[in-house]
Amino acid sequence: MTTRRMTYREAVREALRESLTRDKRVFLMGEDVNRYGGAYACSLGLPAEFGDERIRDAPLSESAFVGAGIGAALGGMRPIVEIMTINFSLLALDQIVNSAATLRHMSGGQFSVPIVIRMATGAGRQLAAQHSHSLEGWYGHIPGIRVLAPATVADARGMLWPALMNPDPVVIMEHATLYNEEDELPTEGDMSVDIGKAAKRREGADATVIAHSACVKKALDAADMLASEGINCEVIDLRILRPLDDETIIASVRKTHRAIIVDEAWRSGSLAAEISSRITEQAFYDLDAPVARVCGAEVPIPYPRHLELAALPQPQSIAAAVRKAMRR
Amino acid sequence: MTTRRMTYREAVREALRESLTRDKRVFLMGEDVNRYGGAYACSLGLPAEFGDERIRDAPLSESAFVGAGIGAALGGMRPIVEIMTINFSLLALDQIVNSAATLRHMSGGQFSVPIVIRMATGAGRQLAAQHSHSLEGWYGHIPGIRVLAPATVADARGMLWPALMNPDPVVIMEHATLYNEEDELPTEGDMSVDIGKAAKRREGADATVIAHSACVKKALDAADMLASEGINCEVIDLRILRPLDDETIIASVRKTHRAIIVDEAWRSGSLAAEISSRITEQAFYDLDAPVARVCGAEVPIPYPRHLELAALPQPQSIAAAVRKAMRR
Amino acid sequence: MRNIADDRVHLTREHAFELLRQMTRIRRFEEKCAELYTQEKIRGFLHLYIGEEANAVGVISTLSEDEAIVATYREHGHALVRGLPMNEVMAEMFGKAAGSSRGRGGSMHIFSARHRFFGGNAIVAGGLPLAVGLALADKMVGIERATCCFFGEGAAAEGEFHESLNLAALWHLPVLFVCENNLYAMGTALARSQSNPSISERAAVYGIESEAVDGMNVVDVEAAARRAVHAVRRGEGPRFIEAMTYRFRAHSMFDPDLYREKAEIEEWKKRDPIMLFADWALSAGILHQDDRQEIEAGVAQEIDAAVAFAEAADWEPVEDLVKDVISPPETVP
Amino acid sequence: MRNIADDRVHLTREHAFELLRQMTRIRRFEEKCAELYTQEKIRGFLHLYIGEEANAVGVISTLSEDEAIVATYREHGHALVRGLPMNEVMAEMFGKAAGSSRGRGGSMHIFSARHRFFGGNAIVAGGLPLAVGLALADKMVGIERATCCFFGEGAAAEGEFHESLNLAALWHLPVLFVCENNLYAMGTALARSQSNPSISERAAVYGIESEAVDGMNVVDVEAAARRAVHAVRRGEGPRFIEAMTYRFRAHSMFDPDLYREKAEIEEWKKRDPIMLFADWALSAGILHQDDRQEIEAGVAQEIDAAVAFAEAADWEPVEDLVKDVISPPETVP
Ligand SMILES: Cc1ncc(C[n+]2csc(CCOP(=O)(O)OP(=O)(O)O)c2C)c(N)n1
Ligand SMILES: Cc1ncc(C[n+]2csc(CCOP(=O)(O)OP(=O)(O)O)c2C)c(N)n1
Ligand SMILES: [Mg+2]
Ligand SMILES: [Mg+2]
Repeated sequence: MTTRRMTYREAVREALRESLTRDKRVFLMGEDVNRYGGAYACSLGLPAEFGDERIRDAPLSESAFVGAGIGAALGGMRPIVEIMTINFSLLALDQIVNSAATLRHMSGGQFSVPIVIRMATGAGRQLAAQHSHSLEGWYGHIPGIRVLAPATVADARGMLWPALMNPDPVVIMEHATLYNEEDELPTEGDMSVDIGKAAKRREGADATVIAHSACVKKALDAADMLASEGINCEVIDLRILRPLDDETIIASVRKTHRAIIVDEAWRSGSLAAEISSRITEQAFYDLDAPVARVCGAEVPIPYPRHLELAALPQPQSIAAAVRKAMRR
Repeated sequence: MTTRRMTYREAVREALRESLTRDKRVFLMGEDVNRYGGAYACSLGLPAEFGDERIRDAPLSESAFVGAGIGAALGGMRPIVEIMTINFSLLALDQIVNSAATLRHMSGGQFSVPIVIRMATGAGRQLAAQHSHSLEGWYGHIPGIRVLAPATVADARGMLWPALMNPDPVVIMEHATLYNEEDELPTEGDMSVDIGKAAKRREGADATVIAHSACVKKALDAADMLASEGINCEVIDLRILRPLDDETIIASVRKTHRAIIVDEAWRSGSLAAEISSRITEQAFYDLDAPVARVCGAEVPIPYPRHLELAALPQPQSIAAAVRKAMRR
Repeated sequence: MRNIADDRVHLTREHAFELLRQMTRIRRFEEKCAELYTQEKIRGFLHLYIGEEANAVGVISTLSEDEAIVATYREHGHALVRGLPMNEVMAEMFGKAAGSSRGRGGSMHIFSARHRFFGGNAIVAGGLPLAVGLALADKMVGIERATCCFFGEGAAAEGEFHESLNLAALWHLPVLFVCENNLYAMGTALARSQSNPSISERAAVYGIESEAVDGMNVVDVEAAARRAVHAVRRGEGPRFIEAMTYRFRAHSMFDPDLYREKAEIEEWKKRDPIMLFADWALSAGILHQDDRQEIEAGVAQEIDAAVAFAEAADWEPVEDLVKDVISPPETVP
Repeated sequence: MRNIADDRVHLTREHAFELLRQMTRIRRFEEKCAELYTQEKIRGFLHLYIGEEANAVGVISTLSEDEAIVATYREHGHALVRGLPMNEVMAEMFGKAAGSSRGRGGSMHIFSARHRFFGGNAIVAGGLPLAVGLALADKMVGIERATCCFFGEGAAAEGEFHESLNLAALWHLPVLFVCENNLYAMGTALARSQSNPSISERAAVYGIESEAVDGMNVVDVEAAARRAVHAVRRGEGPRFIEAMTYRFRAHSMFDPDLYREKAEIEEWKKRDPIMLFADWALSAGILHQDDRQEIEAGVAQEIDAAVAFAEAADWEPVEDLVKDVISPPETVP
């Protein structure tokens, strides 16, 4: 199989191109997706291929254009709505929670809302308190939607099309620090991935480290560090934040007897808390150590580099938590 | 000590009256607080005492009037902003998260935002999917704010004044099913309560049931049922949802060795998950059974009574979870 | 549906009969609902439309069957005029599985996919973006039809009103916005909530052609709607109608209605849209006293049947509690 | 501060000197920042104000010291004119503890309580409700002063614009809204984002007296601001100024600026507010060539000092990471 190297950004762009090509009902809508090319340049070049109607610049009005996406989905389209970052999605939460996530049930199953909402998320770029949120846990709390977090180039490439074909609203969280990551992808064939299962990114027997999005790489780095100390971590990439793939998580914890959850979000009320409780509920008697969490500090992310680094999980802090669980 | 009987609603009203009387900087602002008397009649009669300026009807514009409350707090006032229900607070989350909760830190500690935001919350009144949210867990995730959940008439009466005197933004969640609850309160004296500690509402040795808001009563009812079976539950009322009072929770679990958390919210990503993880982290070796959760079903709350009842924790389901933890 | 290519209202006997019949259906249906509410057959919130019937009837009678409607929690009237069977609507009010939303929604969330009736939105102004999106879908696909969005004047203070009107105007979308200005948002009078109380003036500033109309006069409403909907269909972009109306009842069954003068209500009741239209049609000789009786009798029968239907209908089994939260697994790739 | 009771702009030599000096300070400061950004001394987002200086200078020179200012992420200029020491602003850009927000905020979040400078808001339109609230506080307490709120034309599409203007007008609050219309919101041209591109027309519909002004002409801006701010102080309610301006640089340092023609930028550069004003003041004999040199020399010195200060300043200790998230325990009841 031949492969080619591409960035996460290029993978997103290619996934957009594929979707726009395969299905006439698909269009991309959001702030600066057209003339600017997308705040993270994901849609750069697409207007020339697909025109202004299908690569649709929206005014600064998150609630209305997300709601319009929901309406368009009700009307038979397959909109991809880009919210520039998760920080601004606060302005659209009413539409997401009270319309997109709720319409199917509230109507007794009559309506589907096949919208995909993409947003850049996370901290790590010194953008300070209002531009560094990790609210994945909030989204993971909402029944009626599916939440995806592609951590790899392959997932960035392969999650969009199945998300669009899913009849329910799907939120895709793209961590802003990942866009420049590179990887090899096959040159040909169907790039679609399963949007139901977590992935084992590393096999190990001693402890299970569970992470998602940008933290997966940090977990893998920690696992590398620990390997040299004789500790073999299994690393699980959640991939799907709602519904969580309990099976993969629990099977791994049953094997390793230790779980460390890594989550960039503020610790209290994070997604990590949910995973921790599920492990306790489902594998309590398999545990050799309390489930541990390595989370973001509970602070609006500060601007300076050293403070931002300290506020976020790092390979060192992950490794330390694993060692503690191993009583080393 | 003489006492008098009053409802939770009257307690809120009296607390409002006290605050407006004690401090000229206090005013109440929100939809229908004046002419209508408040959607839950909490401010009925207050306009005659305090005038239209201080009992201020706001247009339907949650983002702007919550933001205006934040601005007024920055400008030296002590606003109480009423958001009619938590459901509509989705429209104001940007102001709450990105301004109220963040300004102190983002400005390097220069500003305080002494605002109190009250909102009715919860399900149980057959108001269906868009009017039955329990998003306390979301609020509990935000650093920079304090979140209170008065479950008793005394707390409804006593939390407002200390909340106003707290220099940080405080969110008070009033469960809509509690307004008609009655209790005896002292006729005289300072009604203020500690807004830092959870409360033990019932002593017991066999299991700790942790609840907040409207679920406290359900937990107590379950405890009554179980008492007749020889199971003695300790019931903790969280009272403060952020910051959580770990000390009280952990001390109780250390004593009973079993914890059952009751939370009306959707199970995944609920506040209950946070409490469960904390217990695991801090009292793992004291546990005789996995920490259990009794939560809301993961469904936009349906309208019919039988389905709504089934969607929410009930004394029966709480008791069942306790029995399970006791291996009965 | 009858020919609607013409801008003028043709008050044939048939049409007048239908207008009166529809208004009467809404009125009697809701009176019944109020009664059922006190019997605790209907629970939760119940927002009556009594006094405002001319708006739903006038506007919806100009729409073709496939033109989408988005409404609010005060939508029973709109649902009935749109053609949802009264049985289904009543069963929904009861929360029965035979209801138009399988009972999940109740009074505030009446939906019908086959009638392109998109509810039933209980978040004030929450429906406007949806209507914009439905119209966007039509425009992108090239279907020439209008999407009609109803909301109250209180909604015009919300940010979503502003954002949605801008989107619709900017993109020349085929939306007909209908603001039912009943002067109150719960207990808040218009003048106490909006610096410029003319909603149509405010809509016009986005470049949307706007018109204020007497919402107590069904013929006026229909005429305005007809002009507007034709323009929308012709691709002239969105239109805006502000219908000046009044609710005779309290905001909801919980509302003690303390914020307005009884005299004000009585004054408006003199302009009862049903009475006004019936009197006029009778005096103009278009309808006869018999017609009124025929209508009332027919409506009474329909309502009795609907109540019986709703009473007899089944509850959803409790085992199905979490059904229809997401789509069934077999439909997911 | 000088007497500001008068509506007219008095272009004394001193005042002209000060206007030019302030504009020059901003320009040179930001040019330096751009340089420091490429050196990675300044990180994150950096939004330059170059080309728009006449607005901050013209407006803020009419405000008294205790009149609050709310601005956006493009606020370095506003902070400097308001009187925040350049040392503190530069240290903030570096993220140092001596910065105006102890380094926590960086370029987008400059705050100063003692200057009543309320930032530094990086959520588009997020500052408008805050300004409304600050004005509400003043009005309730009976202090007669204005609160001044700056934002871009892109913000005018957001719901918060609409909601805030309505509140301010409805409650007759002493707010001066200043929309800096630089024709682009990131890469989106005004005409592609707003159905009615006249922001002042849209403000007027709320009943707010509004004026569009040449934002490249500092004297025009000051004159308009002076009229407006006096009206606001007199209790006439809010005023709105739309300043027509242009940013010469990209939106932020990340922006490749592909969405507009180079020729358009060049055209606007001919209307450089500093050049225009300096040329005019020189030709009118109000200022002399020496003044310009004096200004440039003084500004260069101030900037050098600020950079040295920022370089030498300390980082916050990492142990203080979670400081100032909530108030210290001793202040909590
Ligand atoms: C966003 C939001 N805020 C508040 C409410 C509570 N509420 C329900 S109806 C209503 C009044 C709405 O008035 P209007 O838009 O004029 O419609 P009307 O009820 O008069 O038909 C209010 C405040 C709500 N449902 N949604
Ligand atoms: C609510 C929100 N949406 C999107 C953004 C991203 N963003 C930052 S600045 C900007 C453009 C704002 O344009 P305008 O209001 O005209 O101000 P200008 O940058 O031109 O000064 C955008 C889209 C944001 N910060 N906040
Ligand atoms: Mg109304
Ligand atoms: Mg701009």
